[in-house]
Amino acid sequence: MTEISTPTPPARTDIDRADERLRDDAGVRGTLTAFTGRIRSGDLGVLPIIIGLVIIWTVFQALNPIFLSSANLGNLAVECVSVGVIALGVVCVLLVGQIDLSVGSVSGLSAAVTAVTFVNQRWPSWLAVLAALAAGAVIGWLYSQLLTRFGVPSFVGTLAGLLGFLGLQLYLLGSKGAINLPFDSQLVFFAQLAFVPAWLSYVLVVLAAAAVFFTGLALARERRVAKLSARSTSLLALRSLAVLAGLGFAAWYLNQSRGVGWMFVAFVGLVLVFHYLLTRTGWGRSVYAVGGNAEAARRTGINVTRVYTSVFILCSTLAALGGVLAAARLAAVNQASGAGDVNLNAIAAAVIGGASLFGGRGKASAALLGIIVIQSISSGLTLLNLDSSFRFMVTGAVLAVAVSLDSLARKSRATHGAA
Amino acid sequence: MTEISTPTPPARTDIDRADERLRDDAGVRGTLTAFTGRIRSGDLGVLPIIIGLVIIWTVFQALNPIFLSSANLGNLAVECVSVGVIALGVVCVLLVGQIDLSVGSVSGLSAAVTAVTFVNQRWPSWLAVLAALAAGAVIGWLYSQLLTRFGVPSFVGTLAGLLGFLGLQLYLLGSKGAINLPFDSQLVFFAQLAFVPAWLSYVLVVLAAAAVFFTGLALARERRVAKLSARSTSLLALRSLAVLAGLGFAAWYLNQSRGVGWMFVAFVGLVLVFHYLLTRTGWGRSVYAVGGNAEAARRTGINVTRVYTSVFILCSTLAALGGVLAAARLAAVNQASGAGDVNLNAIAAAVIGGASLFGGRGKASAALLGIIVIQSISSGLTLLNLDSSFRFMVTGAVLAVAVSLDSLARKSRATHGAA
Amino acid sequence: TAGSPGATGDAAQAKIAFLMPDIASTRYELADHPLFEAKVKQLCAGCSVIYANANADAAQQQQQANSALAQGAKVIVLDPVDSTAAATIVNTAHAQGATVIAYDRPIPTMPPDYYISFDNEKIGAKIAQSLVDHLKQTGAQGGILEVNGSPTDAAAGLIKKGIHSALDTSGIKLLAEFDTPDWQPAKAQDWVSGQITRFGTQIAGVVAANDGTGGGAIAAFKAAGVNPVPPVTGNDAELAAAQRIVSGDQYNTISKPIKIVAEAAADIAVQFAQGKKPTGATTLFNTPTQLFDPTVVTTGNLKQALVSSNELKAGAICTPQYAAACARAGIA
Amino acid sequence: MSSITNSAGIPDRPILSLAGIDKNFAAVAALTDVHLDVAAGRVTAIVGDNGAGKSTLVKVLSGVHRADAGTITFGGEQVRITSPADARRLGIATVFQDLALCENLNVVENLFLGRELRRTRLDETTMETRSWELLRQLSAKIPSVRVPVAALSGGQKQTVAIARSLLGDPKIIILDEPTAALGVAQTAEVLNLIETLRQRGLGVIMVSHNMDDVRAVADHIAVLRLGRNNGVFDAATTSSEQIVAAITGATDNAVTRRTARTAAAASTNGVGNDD
Amino acid sequence: MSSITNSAGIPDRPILSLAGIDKNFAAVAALTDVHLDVAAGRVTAIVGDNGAGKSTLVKVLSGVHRADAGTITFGGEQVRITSPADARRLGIATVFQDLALCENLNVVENLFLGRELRRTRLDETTMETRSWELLRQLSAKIPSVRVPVAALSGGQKQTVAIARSLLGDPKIIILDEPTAALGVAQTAEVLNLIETLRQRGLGVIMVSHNMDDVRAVADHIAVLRLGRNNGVFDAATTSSEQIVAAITGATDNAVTRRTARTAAAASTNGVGNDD
Ligand SMILES: Nc1ncnc2c1ncn2[C@@H]1O[C@H](COP(=O)(O)OP(=O)(O)OP(=O)(O)O)[C@@H](O)[C@H]1O
Ligand SMILES: Nc1ncnc2c1ncn2[C@@H]1O[C@H](COP(=O)(O)OP(=O)(O)OP(=O)(O)O)[C@@H](O)[C@H]1O
Ligand SMILES: [Mg+2]
Ligand SMILES: [Mg+2]
Repeated sequence: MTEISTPTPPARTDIDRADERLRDDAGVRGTLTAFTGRIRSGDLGVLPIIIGLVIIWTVFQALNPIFLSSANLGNLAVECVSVGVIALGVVCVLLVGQIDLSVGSVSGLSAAVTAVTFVNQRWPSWLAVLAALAAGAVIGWLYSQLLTRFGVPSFVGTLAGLLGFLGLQLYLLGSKGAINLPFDSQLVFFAQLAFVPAWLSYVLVVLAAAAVFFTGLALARERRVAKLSARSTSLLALRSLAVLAGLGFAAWYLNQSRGVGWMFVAFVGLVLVFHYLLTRTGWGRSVYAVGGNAEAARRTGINVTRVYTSVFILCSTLAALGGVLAAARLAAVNQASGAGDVNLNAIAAAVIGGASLFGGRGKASAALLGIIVIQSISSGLTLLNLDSSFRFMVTGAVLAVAVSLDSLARKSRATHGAA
Repeated sequence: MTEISTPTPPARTDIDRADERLRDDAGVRGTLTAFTGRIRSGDLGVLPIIIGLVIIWTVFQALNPIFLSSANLGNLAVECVSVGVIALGVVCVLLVGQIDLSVGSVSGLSAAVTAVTFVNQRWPSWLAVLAALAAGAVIGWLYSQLLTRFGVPSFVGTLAGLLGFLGLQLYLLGSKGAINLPFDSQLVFFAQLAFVPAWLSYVLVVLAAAAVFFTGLALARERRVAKLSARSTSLLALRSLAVLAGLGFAAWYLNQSRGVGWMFVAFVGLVLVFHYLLTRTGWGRSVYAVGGNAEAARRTGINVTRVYTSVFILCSTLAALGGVLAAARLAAVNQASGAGDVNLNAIAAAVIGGASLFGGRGKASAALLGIIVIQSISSGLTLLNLDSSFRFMVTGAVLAVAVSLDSLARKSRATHGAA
Repeated sequence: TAGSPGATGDAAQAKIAFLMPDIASTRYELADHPLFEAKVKQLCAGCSVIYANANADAAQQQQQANSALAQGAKVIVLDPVDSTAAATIVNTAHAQGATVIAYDRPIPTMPPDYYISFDNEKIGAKIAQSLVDHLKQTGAQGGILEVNGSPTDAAAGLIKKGIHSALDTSGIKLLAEFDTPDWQPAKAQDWVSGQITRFGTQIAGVVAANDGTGGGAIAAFKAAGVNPVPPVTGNDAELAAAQRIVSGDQYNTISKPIKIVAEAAADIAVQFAQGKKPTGATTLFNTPTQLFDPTVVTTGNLKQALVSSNELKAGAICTPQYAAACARAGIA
Repeated sequence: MSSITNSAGIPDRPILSLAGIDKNFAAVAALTDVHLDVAAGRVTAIVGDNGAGKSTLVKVLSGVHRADAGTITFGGEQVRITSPADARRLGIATVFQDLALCENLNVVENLFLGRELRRTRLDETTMETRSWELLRQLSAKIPSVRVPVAALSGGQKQTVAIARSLLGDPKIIILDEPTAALGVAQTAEVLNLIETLRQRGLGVIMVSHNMDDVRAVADHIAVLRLGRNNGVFDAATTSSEQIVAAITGATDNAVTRRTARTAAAASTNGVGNDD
Repeated sequence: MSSITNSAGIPDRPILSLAGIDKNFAAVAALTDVHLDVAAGRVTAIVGDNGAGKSTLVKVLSGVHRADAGTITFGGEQVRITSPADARRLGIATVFQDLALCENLNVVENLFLGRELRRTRLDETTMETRSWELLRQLSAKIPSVRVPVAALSGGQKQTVAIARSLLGDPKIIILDEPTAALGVAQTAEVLNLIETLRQRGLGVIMVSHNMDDVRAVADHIAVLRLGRNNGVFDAATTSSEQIVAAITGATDNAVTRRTARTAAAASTNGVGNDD
């Protein structure tokens, strides 16, 4: 190990690379060295979960060659969305060290609100969706009040909500029990049949790669001016080429059947927006701060109450959005909307994706990765003719194995002292 | 406030009361002063949750005079037991800062094991129950391995178990689907029809009060010898008289109908055993230490792995026991055993009773208090003819209000700086 | 040409999806699926069956249907979790040139190609009517408790509707009713326990919407020390329920001729797969329909309805525990 | 640069003044009837035994705890400080004894927490540059500002906490044992810094157990004992022994006994412990 | 009582000896090829700048971190210390810089954590009595031992951590900045304590930034700089200036500059800062 950091390092000029105890990580070669170093010390980021995914995909493909077919992956992508959107909200709540057990009920309630206003009251669809989102926002506000004003732990407060809003959903749906959303409505079309045209998908891929390259370039230039270390242009080009190739291949493959669903594209867009909010704004910073150490955050003058409030409102609103999307995809709302394992899947997706239940750790992308893992297992098992009993057992086993991989990596990082 | 702690306090001799900044809390009067002081500073212990209970009980009694009838309270007590036992295990897991989402599945699986071995394989009932408990223990051991060896967060590990063991339960019940436990078996008799004879219940009450008095007395003597402050004998007598009166009245009232179920007595006994284990043994101490700061516990040389292992084994075994008791009470095992809200109710009972999801805080009695709150709400609503929708809404609302009370008190304590 | 859809070789290799709604009732996995698959294999050796169970989740059922279509299923036999939401599945399947057979529950808003069932509403009506008749016959005093299925289960709603249709006109008082969350027997037990303290001896009988909740109701009476237990109904003809009926703890259950219906469904499905267009006996909800009648089972007809029809084995019912009762009921 | 020049230029009227502060924790009376005056351009040291209530007083001032009784006057007006945000609005910046850093955030994030540059699109580059400037000024030996604070050594964390209090534009800086974990060089820099702050006319409150540091920079020394005032001393005219006596409540204390003993040992055995 | 009497009676062979210790955290090399010898009946001080790697070295010794390379010899045999339990078995007791107390447990519970008396039916009375004895010995000003440690002041917590290391029967005691948060009286008592431990023949490692404390009790002073050894000095024959120079890596450093400046200011303005 000592050969990497030599006692007399080469001359360095960057302010942030001046300490002589640091290994030299600049340039393409340095990046590679740093990367192997990180692997050795167990700091792998999303790598293990992606390896877990690859293993899940390989095994299922071996068991049933339809699994990796373009059509099935296309379905998989769209089926991720509604719970994925909910999981995104759950990530935010977990980040501040709280939990929301009621996302399932809230999604069901918001679906009911949409259906009742849109179908029964004949409101325009945008207004119906807005009403549902507003209901979600109000619910989130209520939770935040319970937490900040009365000090009710969010576990209990949202448990009460879980029951209460399920009741409200049943009440709204009333004696009918189920309401169909018309197939010819925009909402249902968007969720079931709207696919990105092939040419547009390639345009989007190129735009994404370009964006990666140019924002990286701008940042590197800014940092170089400030005499800070910066990624080299060749590295940036390499990275954006990788993005281009990866996304391009994915788009091409999915375009072999019906293409990429707009709903999935919208979901990825939402994840990016939240990534931005969480990493590049003062609000996001305060979210992490409150989750890491609420008392320390309070002492720096952060309005902790406001942070909790915003996060709970966001989470419930996203849950409502997820509920609306689920309803649109199903083209129906019933008493079971949002019931069953929506709750658990949404929270599990966030946790599997790497959000910590103890707050302060996790990323927006956790929702995306986590839900893809869960949906892949579910979709893969659907392709095998298994009895329910085996289906449950296999799901449990696959989940345990997939997450063990990820966790082993994290654990090795912990024993290397980088908690 | 200053009049309580005078600058020149009376002469003190006890080692632990020597600091002049301390208020004088000795004797009956001092205890009262200390008590009002604690109320003012918001440190109320179980008081708020008991006030919450009283309010719930009053309201339901006003709505339906059968609620507080001896027969209904007798039912209520017995209905608490199976989920209460599970909640006791959940308290332990929460104390070390972990969670077990699979207690419902494990209870269902253990019920299935009991039924299959007892009814189909014709094992003696004690052996069948033992097999079920053993299955629980093995499951707990598995979870602890996932956590300590692979570093899988217990949320995900037990989520995998939740699914896997549900599958195993379905598989075991197999072609039968549902299995009756014979009504004339000891197991079912114990859970359904075994009541403490009236005379014995009074004997037990007197024994309990005497035990409270004499252990208190022995401790006080020991402390006085060691020159530490001790409770006065009159205070101890007062306390044990209160126990005598309280328990005596409860026993008398329940004896107006069928009396106190043995199952409930056994549950309370189990809670006391766990109270002892958690507060008076080195193991219990290490449980709190690991929950409070696992790294600090590790640094003192505590075998953290072993603590996790023991706790997970205990929790799953108790879940198995709870499943057996639920099966015995229903006199049947089916695919729905352990499903539904068993999980959530068990965890919620622990949290409502005051166990913290972040570890290190909570008592064995949390399970008892929490499950009584939950069962009271459910039983009270049973007596009202409500639509499902309203039933859910009212449950949620009552839960929120009852816990708000408790939390408000805790919160006031926090603002007084005694976190 | 090889591989092109519609070739005759394709019909002989057809894939048929069999999508069941939940595991709350044991029958789908234990009876419907194996019976259906066996019959399909018998009729068309090269055909294969894609089986999935949606675990009471309409969205999951939709995913399963999509997956079946992605695997190239020509025919989907669908027992919808939610009759309303199943419209999407019919829609999607038709768009991809597949046929849909509604099984067990109808799909009124988007007619499928065929409907084959016994009717849940009728089940409710029949068990309730059987109890009412029994109470009138024995001259029992008091009212009835109604234990319904899950409030979030559409099938439970149909049964509930049927029960009310029989009870509301019977003149017997409905003391209280309860929607059992998730069909949980333990919840039913807790609720009935409460009603026993509330109404005491006024309870003349209990209509329970399935055997599990019925068993819960019986356990509640036993635990309350009520003897004899008032008549309690059930539904599904589970083994455990048959045993309780034999021992006199449960009053009735209902036997759905699953074998007949499953095999009929297999027959129709294979016909569709081979490009035929079978016609129904009647038309319901604009769908060609074939309906079968469920039979109420009590001690009186248990042997004939369950044992003789091979639905349950006498040996399975008559474990040593129930041997004496079996002898009394005349089952070997 | 000397302390006289600047302290002479600024009138000695208190900008912050506490009177009759009480604070109880359950059965413990942490502060009883405490008074304190802080003047602009002056360094007020608070000293006292462990558990004397120094940090509690600091927390009352910075809005972390609310006093049970007593008044706070700031700039001549009576104010209520009910939250850290209040204190921040008044221009009171605090370095807490337990540092109060978010261990999951990195150094830059902690430094600018709650006062990020360009809050809707964070200006990370400028923040990083300014962080390096600040840390260099304090002689901090931090290899990278992009590691979570959890990975820093005790002294590095303390430097971060001190650096944070300098951002913003405080009128009063409260330092609760700021040099406890610092190395010799860093301590020297912090003492220099305190003198610079005094010269700029800020009011500085410093809590410390180190008599050398206290006497090096303090103008006044307020002693707390068991939660009560035990005298305010003029740093220039009071000896360390007097202050230690006020802290411990006795002229015969552990410190004097130890000094006497080691002196006696040295006189019988020579000066160093030459083994 | 003097240091000479006892140190003369015990041979100066190291009971603990580290050689070639490396420890990396991700991109930072915290320790590189570090050597250290600890003798029984001797106090070895480890000094160094912030982030020099002192605490990392302590953690390697106490089994908290595993070294990436290097050997540890204890009592003449090479040993592997892979967990704190291993260290405890060897008789190494440590006071960590971050104290490592369980804040939710009270003082008695923390003191006896992992070594409770009568583990199946805890002997709370004896434990409480012994706790008071220990704390009194350290002059701790703790009003009640039955409050959670979270409610203690910084110095009170540190006293508890020190007291804990004395329970059990250690052969080597490692103190990582033990007096950082302590009051003057408590510091004096801890220094006395260290001398007593030395006299009893224990090996003591003390990490500290306070040159006075180090020179008061240490026999040898090992300097770490940027994760490497930077010399071992004999405490009796080395001046503070020499050590500070070794710590900072230069004879012209913040400390000397500050001293020069204040001296200059004092000579132009009189001795005290008389305002
Ligand atoms: N949150 C709290 N809850 C209960 N008691 C507390 C709390 N905070 C402080 N105390 C008590 O108040 C007293 C004063 O504590 P404080 O932290 O102010 O002492 P300090 O003077 O800063 O001591 P040190 O020099 O050790 O930092 C102590 O006895 C302590 O136990
Ligand atoms: N867990 C960790 N992860 C990553 N880096 C760490 C970790 N612990 C320490 N370091 C780094 O190792 C270096 C040495 O830290 P260490 O705590 O040993 O310093 P120290 O000499 O004790 O300093 P101080 O005097 O401030 O306590 C520091 O640069 C620190 O950032
Ligand atoms: Mg302090
Ligand atoms: Mg250190």
